[in-house]
This record gives sequence, C-alpha cells and structure tokens, in this order.
Amino acid sequence: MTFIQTSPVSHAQHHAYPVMGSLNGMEIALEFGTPQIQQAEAAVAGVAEFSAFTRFAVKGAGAAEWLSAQGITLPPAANSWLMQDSTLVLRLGNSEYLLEDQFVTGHASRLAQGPAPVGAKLYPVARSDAALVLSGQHALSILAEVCALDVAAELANNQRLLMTQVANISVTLLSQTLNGETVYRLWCDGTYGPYLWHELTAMAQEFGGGPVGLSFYFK
Amino acid sequence: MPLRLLKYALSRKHPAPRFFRDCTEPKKSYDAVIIGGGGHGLAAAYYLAKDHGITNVAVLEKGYIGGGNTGRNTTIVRSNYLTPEGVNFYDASVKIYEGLSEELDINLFYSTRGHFTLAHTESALRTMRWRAEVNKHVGVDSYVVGPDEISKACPQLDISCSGKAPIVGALYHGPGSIARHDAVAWGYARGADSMGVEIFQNTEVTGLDIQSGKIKGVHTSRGYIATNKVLSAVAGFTPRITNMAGVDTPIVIHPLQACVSEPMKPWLNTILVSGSLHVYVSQSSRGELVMGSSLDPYEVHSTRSSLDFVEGLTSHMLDMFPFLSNVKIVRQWAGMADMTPDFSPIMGTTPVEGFYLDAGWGTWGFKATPISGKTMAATMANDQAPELIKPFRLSRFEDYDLTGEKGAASVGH
Amino acid sequence: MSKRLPQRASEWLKRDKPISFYFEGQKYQAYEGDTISSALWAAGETVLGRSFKYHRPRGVLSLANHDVNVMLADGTDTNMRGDVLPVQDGMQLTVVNTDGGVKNDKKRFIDAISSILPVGFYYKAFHTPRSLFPFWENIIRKSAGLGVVNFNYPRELKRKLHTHCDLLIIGAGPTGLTAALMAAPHGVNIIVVDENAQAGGSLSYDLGGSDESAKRLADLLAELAKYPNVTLRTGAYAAGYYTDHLIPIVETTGITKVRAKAVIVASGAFEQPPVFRNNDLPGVMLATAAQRLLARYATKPCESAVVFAANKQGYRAAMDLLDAGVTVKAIVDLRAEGEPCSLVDAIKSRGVAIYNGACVYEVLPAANKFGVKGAVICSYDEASAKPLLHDRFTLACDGIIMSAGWAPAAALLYQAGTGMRYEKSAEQFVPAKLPAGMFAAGKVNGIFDLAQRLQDGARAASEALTYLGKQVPSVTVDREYIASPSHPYPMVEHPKGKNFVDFDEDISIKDFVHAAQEGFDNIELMKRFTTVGMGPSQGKHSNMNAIRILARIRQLPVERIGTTTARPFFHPTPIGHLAGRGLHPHRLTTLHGWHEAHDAEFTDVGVWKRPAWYRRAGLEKQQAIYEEALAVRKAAGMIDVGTLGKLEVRGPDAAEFLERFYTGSFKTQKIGRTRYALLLDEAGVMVDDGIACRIAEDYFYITASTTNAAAVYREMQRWLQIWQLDVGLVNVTGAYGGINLAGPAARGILSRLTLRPLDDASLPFGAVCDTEIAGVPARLIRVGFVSDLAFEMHVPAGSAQHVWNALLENGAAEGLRPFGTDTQRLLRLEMGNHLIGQDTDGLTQPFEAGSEGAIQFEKPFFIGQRSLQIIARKPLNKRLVPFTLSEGYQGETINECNLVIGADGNIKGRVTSIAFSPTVGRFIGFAYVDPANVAEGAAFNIRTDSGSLVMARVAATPFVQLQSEA
Amino acid sequence: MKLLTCPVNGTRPLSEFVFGGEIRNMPDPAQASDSAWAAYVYNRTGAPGLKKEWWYHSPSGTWFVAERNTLTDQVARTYLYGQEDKA
Repeated sequence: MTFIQTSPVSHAQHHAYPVMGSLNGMEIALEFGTPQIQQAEAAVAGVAEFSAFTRFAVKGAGAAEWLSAQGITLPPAANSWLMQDSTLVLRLGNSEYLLEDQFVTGHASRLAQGPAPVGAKLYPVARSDAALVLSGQHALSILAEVCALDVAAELANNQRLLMTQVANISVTLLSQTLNGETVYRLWCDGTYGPYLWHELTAMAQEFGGGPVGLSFYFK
Repeated sequence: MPLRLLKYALSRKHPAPRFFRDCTEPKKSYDAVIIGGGGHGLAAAYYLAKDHGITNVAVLEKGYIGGGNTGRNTTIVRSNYLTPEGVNFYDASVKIYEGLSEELDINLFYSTRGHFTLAHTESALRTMRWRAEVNKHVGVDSYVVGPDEISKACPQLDISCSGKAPIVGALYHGPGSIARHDAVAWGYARGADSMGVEIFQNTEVTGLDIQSGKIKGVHTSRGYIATNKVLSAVAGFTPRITNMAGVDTPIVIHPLQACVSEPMKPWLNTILVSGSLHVYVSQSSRGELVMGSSLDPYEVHSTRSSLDFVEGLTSHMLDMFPFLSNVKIVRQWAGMADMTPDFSPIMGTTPVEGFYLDAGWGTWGFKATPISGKTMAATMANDQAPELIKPFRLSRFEDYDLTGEKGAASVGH
Repeated sequence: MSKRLPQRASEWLKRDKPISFYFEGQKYQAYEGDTISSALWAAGETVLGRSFKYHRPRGVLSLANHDVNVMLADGTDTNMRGDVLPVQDGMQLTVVNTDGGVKNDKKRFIDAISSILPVGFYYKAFHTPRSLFPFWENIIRKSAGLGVVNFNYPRELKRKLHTHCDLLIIGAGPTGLTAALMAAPHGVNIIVVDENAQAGGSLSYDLGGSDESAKRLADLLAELAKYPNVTLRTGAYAAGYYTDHLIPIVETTGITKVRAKAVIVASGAFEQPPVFRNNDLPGVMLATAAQRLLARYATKPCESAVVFAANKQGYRAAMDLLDAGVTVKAIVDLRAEGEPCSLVDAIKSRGVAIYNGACVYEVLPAANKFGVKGAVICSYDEASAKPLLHDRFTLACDGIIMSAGWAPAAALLYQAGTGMRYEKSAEQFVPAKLPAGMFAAGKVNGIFDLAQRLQDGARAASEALTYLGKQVPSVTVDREYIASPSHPYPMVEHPKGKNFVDFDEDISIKDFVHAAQEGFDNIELMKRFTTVGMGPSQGKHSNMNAIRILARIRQLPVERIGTTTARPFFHPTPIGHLAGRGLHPHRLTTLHGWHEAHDAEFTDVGVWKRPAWYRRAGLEKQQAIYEEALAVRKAAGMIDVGTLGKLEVRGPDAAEFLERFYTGSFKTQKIGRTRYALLLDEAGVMVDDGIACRIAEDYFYITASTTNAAAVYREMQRWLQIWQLDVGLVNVTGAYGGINLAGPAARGILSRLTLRPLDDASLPFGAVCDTEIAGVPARLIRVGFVSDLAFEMHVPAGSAQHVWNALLENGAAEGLRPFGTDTQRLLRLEMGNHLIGQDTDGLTQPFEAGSEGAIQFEKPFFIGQRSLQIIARKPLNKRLVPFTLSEGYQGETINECNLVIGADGNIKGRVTSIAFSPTVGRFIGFAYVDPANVAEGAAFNIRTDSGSLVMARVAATPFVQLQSEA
Repeated sequence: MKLLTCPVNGTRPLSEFVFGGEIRNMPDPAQASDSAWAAYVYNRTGAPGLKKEWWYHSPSGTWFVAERNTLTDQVARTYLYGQEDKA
C-alpha cells in the first residue's frame, strides 16, 4: 500500500505532540516523552496504543474448523485466549475469533493476506479496533473506576478474557505480560477510541502517569 | 399573618375535625365502588358525589390514602403536551387545579413557577416548536425561547451544561406549576367524605365478581361488596386488577425514581426539564430540590431504589448546576409507572359492563388528577365517556388509533 | 467557661496540634481531632444553632451525625454538620438560617407565637383569596430552607470505585470487630467500615466508669491488624443497600461501590431522647452524646447534671460524668422498678440520689434559653404515662443527660428487604427474616449487653461464613435482658408543650395528637402531615418515638403501627460524590480531526459528533450552508457518512432473512445492485431505512441510519434467533469509513482516482461494486439521496482520511467542497427525499408518509405486514406531501412544526421540513396535510408563529431540475 | 445495580444489558383476526409473575432468555434461546 492509515485514536493524541511513526502502514504514536519519562509514567499509570497491529477475525459456527485448517491453535474455552507464536488468538464468546499479531508479522498477517475465508457458516469480520494498553501500579485502580467487574479476580486465570464495559462502552479486556510487567489490554470499536483514550489518560495523569508511546514496549 | 390563620388559631377548635371518617365496616352494597384511594380515585369519588349526586360510594385503598404514586411523584402540573387531545385534557386539569385550594379549602401550595423543557439539539428544539404550535392552537401558553430567556429566568443554570450538551433553546410553559401532592389526596378525601363517600383504608380488593360480562361486586379483605359500577384507579397495580376482570391492556409497569436534596434557601424559581440529560428539577416550598429522571429500563413491580439512577441524575445535575457538588441528597424513592405504548392514559369503559378503567398514567398522573376524577365520575354516572377523554379509550389500540404523546419522545434525527 | 478536661487516654484530640477558628465572628481555640461542635462546647459555647421552625437555641444532642440544628456555613460550603465535621484551622463559621446571628436571631419571636402555628397550619391558611397566595408563598419559601447555596462552589471531582469482597461488615464497634476477627482466619476477603473517625463504636466512648472498654478495643484492633485479608475503613459510611448486595461506601474522597457476597450489619442503634418540656435546650443531651464528649473530646457536657434515665446507659453515663468530675445532682429514673444493675450501688456510694418512678417534668431555661438552669422533677406513673405533680421539686443544674432507649440503625436492613418484628423484651424492632447473605448483629439485632454483643458478632460471622461455603461451628447467643434497654413510652406530657419529638422539624407530642385527631392516624399519613422524620436527619431520633405515640393514641401494640419506609441515603450524600466523573461516551469518525481543523460546526447525532456545516470567513451560517449546497448542485461536494450503520448479512438464507426483516423484496435483487430497505415495527410504524447492497448471492451489505444502527443490528440478531435461518450477521459500522461524493462534477473527480468505469452504463444508478479508490479497497455505491449523481464510498476506517484527501486534491479545480448534515438536509429535500425521524415521528406508518412504494405486500411475511393490512382498511388521517411556497415569497418565515390548518380551523398536519432552496429559488418542504387534498398543485394553509396563514401548494419531486453532468 | 447472568459471558451488572421485553408467541398472521393481531401487537401480560424475557448482553452482542419474577426481580435462570432444555 502506498498510503498511511490513520489510527482511530490519533485525533485524541495530537495535543500531546507525540513522536509519530509508521507501523504496518498505520501512523502511530511512538513516544510521548523521553524514555525516562515514559518509563516512569508507564510504571505509575500508562496508556499506550497498539491499534497498528494487524488483526484478523472470523465468526460463525464454521469459524473454528476453518481456522484449525489454517493452522491456528484455538483457545479451548469461550472467552479465553492464547498466544500462538507471536500472535494473540482471542476467542470472543463461543464462535468468534480475533487474531492479533504482536508487532509486525504473524498468523493474522498471513491470513489477512491470504484468500478470503470461504466456508459454511463462516463469516469474516472487518475490524477497526482502538487497541489500548493500560499499565502501572494504578492500572487496577483506574479499572476499578471505569469497570464494574472485579477485574483482578476475573482475570486471575490469565487465559481468560472479558467482554464487558469500560467507561460505559463495550470493550474486550485481558491481562498480558509485556516487558515482564502485567498490563491490561483493551480493544474497543475504533470510533470510541478517542473518547476512551481521553478518559484513561486523564485518569492516569491524576496519578502522575500519562500516555506512553509504542516504542516503550517495542524498542 | 393572614386573618384566616389567626382565626383558626384562636378559634380553639383546633385540632380541626377529622379529614375523613375512619371507615372499617363496609356496607353490603354501594352504588359505586372505587378501587384505589389515591388522588385519582378520591377525585372520582368527590366528583361522583358533587357533580352527579352519587354519594353511596366506597373507596377501597389497600394501604393508606395518597400512598401510591400520588405521594411519590415530583408534583409537576403542566399541560404543554403534543397532541391536541392531550393538551385539551391537561389544560382542563390545570384550570381546575388553579382554583382547587379554594374549592377544597386546603392549601395545596399550588405554585405557578413557569416550566422550561430544555433542548440541547436542533432536533429536540423542533419537537419543542411542534408542542408550542399545538399548545398555541388549543390556547395554552407555551412558546419556544432562546438561551438568553432561559438564563434570565434561571441565571444559575450553566447554559453550556459544562460544555457537554449546550442548551440551544427551550419550550417555555407559563402555567407550569408544582403543588403539595399529599394535600391533593387529603383535600379530595375530605370533600368526598363530607358528602357521604366512605373511604376504607387497609382494604385490599382480592377479586371481582363478574357475571355475564357485567360487574356485580368486589371481593375485599373486609368481605364482599355488591355494586354495579367499579372504577379501577390503581396506577401501578392496574394489571393486577384488570387481570381479575379478564381485561387485557397494553400496560407494563416500570419503576420511576426520584430523589430530594437537603433544604436550602430558595434559588430555583422555575421548573426545569431536560429530556436529553434525563433530569427534571424544581425547588419545593420547603427548599428541597425535587429531582426525577427517566423510567427504569425494565419491568419491575417494585418501588426499590437503584444507585445507577441517582448516579446518572446527579452527574447531569452537576452538568447543569456545577456548584451543587456538596449539596446533599437526603432521600430517594420510586413509584410504579403504568406505561402505555403511546404515552397517553387509558380511560373510560371496558368490555366488562360497569367496570371502568382509569389507568396508563405512567409519569403523568398527578397533573391529571382533577380532570381524570371529573371525567371518570361522568363516565361512571352516564356509562359513557365524555368527549374529552374519548381519545384515551382502551379500544384505540385495537383500532390502531393511538393518541401519540410518544410521537414527541421518540423523534430522533 | 472552658469545659475542656486534661488529657484523657480515650480522647481523639491531638493536643500537640492546636488550631483556631471563628464562629459567628468570635475566635475559638481547638485541637485537631475536634469536631466543630466539640470545640465550641469545650470552649463553653452552648448555642450552636437554631431550630428550623421556631428558631429555638440548640446545642449538642447526639454528636452522632443527627444534630441537624447545628448547620453551619463557612463562606464556601453550607449545611455543614457541626456535630461530626472536623474543625479546621482558620475556619470562619456562621450558623445557617438565622436572622441576625445565632445569639440574636430575630426570628426567635416565632417560638413565642408557636401556639398559633399548630401542626399542618399551612394547609389551612394562605390559600384564600387565591390572588394573595404568591405573596404568602414568597414569605414561606424564604423562611423555609436552611443554608444559602454558594453559586461559585467549585465542581469537585470525586472518584467512584467499584470493589468486591466476600464479607462486608458495617460498623466497627465491638460487634463488628468481633465478627471480623472471627471470620478473618477463614481466608475470606473482608471489608469493615465505620462512619466514625476512629474504630471502636461504643468501646470508644461508653466507658461506664472503667478502662475495660479501652483495653478490649486495643486488643481487638491489634488482633485484627494481623490479617492482611481484612481492610478497616473509618470515616466511611454505608449509604444504602441496593439489589444484589451493592453498597456504596461514602468517604470524604469519594465513593466505593462495594459488591459483597455477604454483609453483616453491625451498625448499632441510635439513642432516642425521652420527651419532656424543653428537652431541646442547649445542655440537654443524650447520654451517649455526653459520653462522646467526655471520652473522645475530653469535654465536660456540663458542670452539674441531672441524669434522666430509663435504662442502664444512663447509669453508665453517670459513672463517666462522675469520673470526669461533673457533679451528678440526681438520677431520675422513669421506671418504678428502677435499674437492676450493679452500677446503682456504685453510684449511690458516690452520693448521688436516685429517684425511681420519677421524671423530669420540665427543664428550666437559663436566660434567653441559652442553656439549662434547673430541672423540675416529680413522680411518674408509668402505666398512664402521666407526671404526678404532687411531689415536684426543682434541682439546679446546667445539664440534663437523658437516656431512655434506642432505635436500631436498621436502614440498610430495611432496604435489603428484611422483615422486622417488635421484640417486646427489648422494646425494639429487630430483624425477623433476613434476605440471603444479609446478617445482623449487636444492638441493631436488639442485643445490648457487651458480652452478648461479642457473642452475637461471632454468631453472625459463623452464619456468614457458612453462607460463603465455609465449614465452621455454629455459635448461639442468649438473648437475655435483665432490664429492657428501651423504655416503651418515655414521654412526659406538659400542658405548655415544647416537649419535642422531632428536633429537625420542631414537632412535639401535641402535634401528633392533633394529627391523629384530624385523621392522620396511620404512620405514613402522620409522617406526611406532621413532617416527622422528613428533615435532614430523616427521623433517626424521632421516628421511634412517633411510632410509640401513635400506638398509644390508637391503643394498638407498637408492631401494629409499623414503621415508615427506610430509603437511601443513610446519611445525606453529596451530589458531587454520587456524580463522580460523569462519563459521556461519544463516537468520532477518523475524519474528525480534519473536520475540526477545517472549522466544522459539530452537532450531536445520537452518540456521534458530526459536522453540521463548515464555517467560512465572512459567511453567516445560512449563507455557508447555501454555498455548500450550491457546490453540490453546480460542481461537487462531499460529506463524511462514516457514521452510517453498516451491517453485513451473509449466508444461504440472507435474502430470505431480509425479506422478512424489511418491507421490500430482496430475493429477486441482482448482484451488484442496491435496493431501498424500509424497516417497520410490529405495529407498522416506520423505524428506519437504508439501502441493501447485494454483493454476492449469499452476501448483503446494508446501511442503517446513524442513530438507529445499533438498535437495527440488535433487532436483526433477535429475529435471527427466532427465525433460525442460516445467516450470519456482522456489524461493521465502526470498521468502515464512508464518504459521499455528490454533484455533477463527482464522476469526473472520482474517475481520476479509480480504474473502475463510472459511466451510467458501467455503474448505473443503484449499482454497487467493490473496487479501489486512491489505492484503497473500496465499496462504491451509486446513490441518489442528495443528488442524482452521487457516489458513496465505504473504505476501511483507517484509510478514510487518505481517500478524503485524495478526493479533495483532485476536486479542488472543480470546486469540490465538504458539506455537513445541515446542508445534507437541504440537499435531500431538494431531491424530494423524506427523512425518517424528521419527516416521520414515533407513530408514523408508511401510508401517511407516502412510502407504499417501498412495500412488497405480496410477500408471505415481513415485520409489520399484518398490522399494515389492518391499517390499510382504515381512513387515513394525514399524508406527507412535498410543497412549495409561492415564488418570491417574502412573508413571515415558516418554521418546521408550523401547523397546517384546514378550512374548519382544525389542525390537519404540520410542516416537517422547510428550507429556501437557492437552486430552486423558492421555499420547498414537506408537510402533513389532509389526505383528501394531496394532488399536485392543491393548496393548503400553514399558520406562522404569529398566527397568520400562508398558502402552500403540493408540488412534484424532485424539486430540483435533474442536471446533466457538468 | 442488579446482576444478571449471561449464559455465555457470566454474571454482569445490569448496565451491560438491554431489556428486550417479554417473549411472546406470534399468532399466525394468516389465521389471526384483526383484533387478535392487534392484541398481540399491543397487549402485554402486565400482571407480575415469572416471565420469560429477552435480554441482550451489549458488549458481546448476545441475546438470551431470562426467566424472571417481575414482582421480586429474582431471576430463576437464563439460557440461550432454544436451549431451554440445556439450562
């Protein structure tokens, strides 16, 4: 592709003058400050954006069979996830699957670039997620303000994911270990991305944290 | 100090005699039985006696008088509805209300404050204009005003609503009033009682005696009462009574919640309603802010309170009045609203001869109390609904001829 | 005169942190840890406030958050409760609702004329003549209310957090702490909350002349501190109970919404005042208030006290008074039997006279009623509740310490649906049937003896643990009373009254008698008529006595009277706390930043923010809209339609599904073509419309309106469940951006960005295809909503900006301009397209809107079909028609919603859309009119805002002459 | 806030759900009289009791059935439509 895609969240980030960069054809915020500042904020309460990662999703009663045939390992239970190579495989409810490559390449890119899925009861799902990461010692406190669930307990089995509401909008939520730290991953419809980013960063800033660029996680 | 009060105080006759007798032993039969000792039922009894000379009437109240939605609403009286039928009807109610304190000789604290329905979008403003035009047509004082006029009437209101939902205009309705809701029930009870109507509290209807499609009597916790005319005026309990009568209706019960603040010195002189922010608020004569919101989103036959109601309401109140952060909510409560598909009441005769329905009062029952009493009394006396309430007949649903107050509520883009 | 005692072991004061503050203009010293009331009382001040109705001087009553006559303002905030609010250095406090200050309140005259203001007086006056009511109302309103609101009070952000626990214990007194300690070893997650600044409850003040309480408290806290699974939160009150054990805990900093698996309510009891003349004077206070003053704030309630008791608490308080050096003149015990406990001997041995079967008949006020100067004491006949004046005598004193009984702090239990019963041996309502997961222990459960309370805490813990699935031994508690903790009727009649039951509202015994005589003899009616319990303390010190009085009046047992309904909140709770952050979600397309940068005026469309029009230097709104519209008519314009609902319907039964869901026919639809999709509800009312694109045999792509998209998708999902067709639904609303490019130059502009032939033969009106635009994979639809030549492009949301930019660049030469929703409305009107939601309302059916053409009646089924069959046989009441005003119309502006008036003067309909079309050169619109009068050219009258009639004529559409390509 | 259990996603606060009303059986449109059809469209079982209702879990887009007592607000059970037997 010869053009640069816009991140769904970018509108809410401009005022912080992040250093932007391109990943998978999408312009994305790489740095919101010096590495020291990013480090400190991420440790207190950081919000980062991973929207530029490649995603691939299918749903329907035939989705599992088709994905298996494509060599994808499927999470055995509804609302759980696993990491296959460097691709997150999320099982959303019973019969919907979302694959997300962590950083650049992986199974999601492979399937996305392959022929469109064909099969009975198999429906591709176009997505434009705002994909966010919430980190730091106050991450759970922020989630306690915006989510009614006992997130820590619900995600104690760290292969589980939650389809719930955060700040009154629908999200998919799980906890993951990145750079040795437990962080919370959130996916919401991209059109809610600026709103969610704004609210989460405002709360993070109240704790002395703030927005964190992608390069903090992928140097 | 008004002379009346002095006279009253010095007369040494106080306490005044009972407002109404303490009836416990019903007679074997009555010319008419009214189920429900709320404002509507008591008003119907009053007008049956006063307008139609029918005084051999029993009012049966499961709890205490005025204990249902009469005592649970936010006491707003207005007539700025959308349909000509609705505006005519509620306007007739307002006109009775204006002289009701004198008629019933009880101070209802009927306080005309002016009523603003705020519009936060152009499309909402169009609906206000629609209502204003219909109101004007019927002769009711309503017109659309701009933000400046709203500010003039309520300078404390943040017209931008904290930047979240700027107000672009409002429907102003001069006759909009508030009143002391309990006193309306007490006044009608006293008036009815004085003409011979018997009011039975703690008396529950357990069944209806219907033979060959005609009402013959009611079974109650105080025994059987024979009668040829029964009015159901029980708001949130309507489906239970209509079930006894075998009459199907579209009524579904949703709780409607409200809350009240600590008293403070008067500052809010108008009644404000914001449909988009789901807020209506006025300041009572006691100084409390009386606040309500939209209906609970699902059916429950209960008056429990919910936290999310008061969280949402206060959040929007702060958008409108950012200085209220530390003003405290003292109490929240709820009523059971009997909702209809078109947001208009269901009044008049039913397929059961002699069984009359005064129902579907949703969130608009208090303001209709006098006129519903008057028209239902006429319906019972003549076995025929007067013209004013024909648009609200039960059969309108079967006829696909709804009286669309909901038309305004669901207009989007 | 200072009443401050030397430092005490139990006190909460920080003696090393002295502070000063101002009250009513006077400077006072205090310590950190004082409340406003304790600081003033320690300084010798007695008049801390005025009563609401009669403006009587008031001091300390409970020191437990229901001294609502001590309400203060500090210049910023108001209605601040002196009895519990910590005093802060530099505070400048005044009493609310006085006229001339708390000492010289000019309104105190009302007390003298109170006899002409009997209960409910305001129902009986001021309403005749009607014309004078506003005058009286103004006076009444001004005298009502408490503090004056500060319109500049800052909006405060209070966080609201959700938290979860296995066991929530409400009350950190001996009962609650014991319960926590018993449950802690079982690995459950426990939260203990207490509204007081420090834990301990009665252990922190009810010393009873010994240091045992303090030791026990220290032990309990030390033990509990060993358990990391126990969180103790003080200064935190449980504000209410909500369904499924949701309990908001309110602290200064915010609210924690606790979702507990089990709840132990160990909230104690409110001490209730005995009722006697002048029981409200400053210096008359509850025994527990005196004990709180002594223990927590090292402050003497008075120098010389008469204790008016009817239970053990009075004797314990007497011991504490004696220990602090207060002279106890006498204990006056209402009970003929007197107090059976061993404290009696100890007290007697200290020279205190005890009068059994006696009462305080009245309190003698000090000058200006600023305090107490003595008590008139006489015998009392318990059976008749009558004072026996033959032996009355007076004791000089400056304080009356009263203790006659309790009311359970059972609000949360009631709210949870607990069935309560009246326990005669305790003269108290106690829980009889608790909801699952709710437990009650201690005083709220009618258990007062300390040892029994500890046992009861353990019992509740054991039951809660069992409920939580733990195996624990059961604990039993003996409910034994040597004497009842509460007196059944602690009322002393007095011909001159002023024996107060409700201090918030100044209601005395005779008010209840009068109310009952007037017929308000049901507890709820009595509450409403007298306003008992309706003040800011919500009946905490008054409801129980009101029930007892009513029971006596009606000669019924107390349990037959029942209680009024307990509602949230337990204590008044600030709006800012409840509101929290106030989240308002909104959706933005990826083009939002561009719109902002190009001066768009935004409008809220459902949850979306959309450009309504774009500001242009030197142009008014209307002119800007005209220019945007003219660009579309003369060259090209484009609008961000990314907000449109975009739904995919896939699978072998896709066409069948749509045939049932929408009114049109889709089985015959050709691949690569679009059809209009109209959705009705089951009553035949128009709900939404859009277009259905057939992408493949088994694949439809549907648009829905911006505001209805979510609901339409939801309904599709629901009907699919019912119909069980082989269909898959995908909501791709947010995944794709959308751009509508319209106008005669549109084809030329677009053709430079795609290889796809765009001519009428290759891409006729109503065609759809998948192609690439500016290198982006796009779904291209030939539409006609705003212009006869228009292309709608749906592209991945992230690529919308690229396509938008490419179009702008390519169209600049032709005069391509962006337009907003206001302009879109005008353009679609010019095209003669009505808009669901604007030209229809919540009850409009297709025959009224003239949408019959969109309905395939012959299909076996579609939603709303059967209702339409019924409606079709009924006469039509109104019909939507396009109309124009006369050419060159210059009269009064016609507005949307102006009415269409028939010859008979009745309403026939209304204008739903109207605009001046710069292209047509006249006013055009839609209106509902008499269905008998819809032929093209038929005239009808529209009434303007001012009431004049303007003639309009039914017109043909489209209003604009279809234009050939530029 | 009330809790409700989505058969797929588990127990959630009510704010995550949309109420879809009572589940009512549609009469055969071809057979039903006008008044029977109007009754189906408008009338409801308004009296309190145990009802089968539609509920929708918004974050996951799941419709399911709840058997709920509208007087006590107690939910007896929830299950996916058509899977009553498995509940």
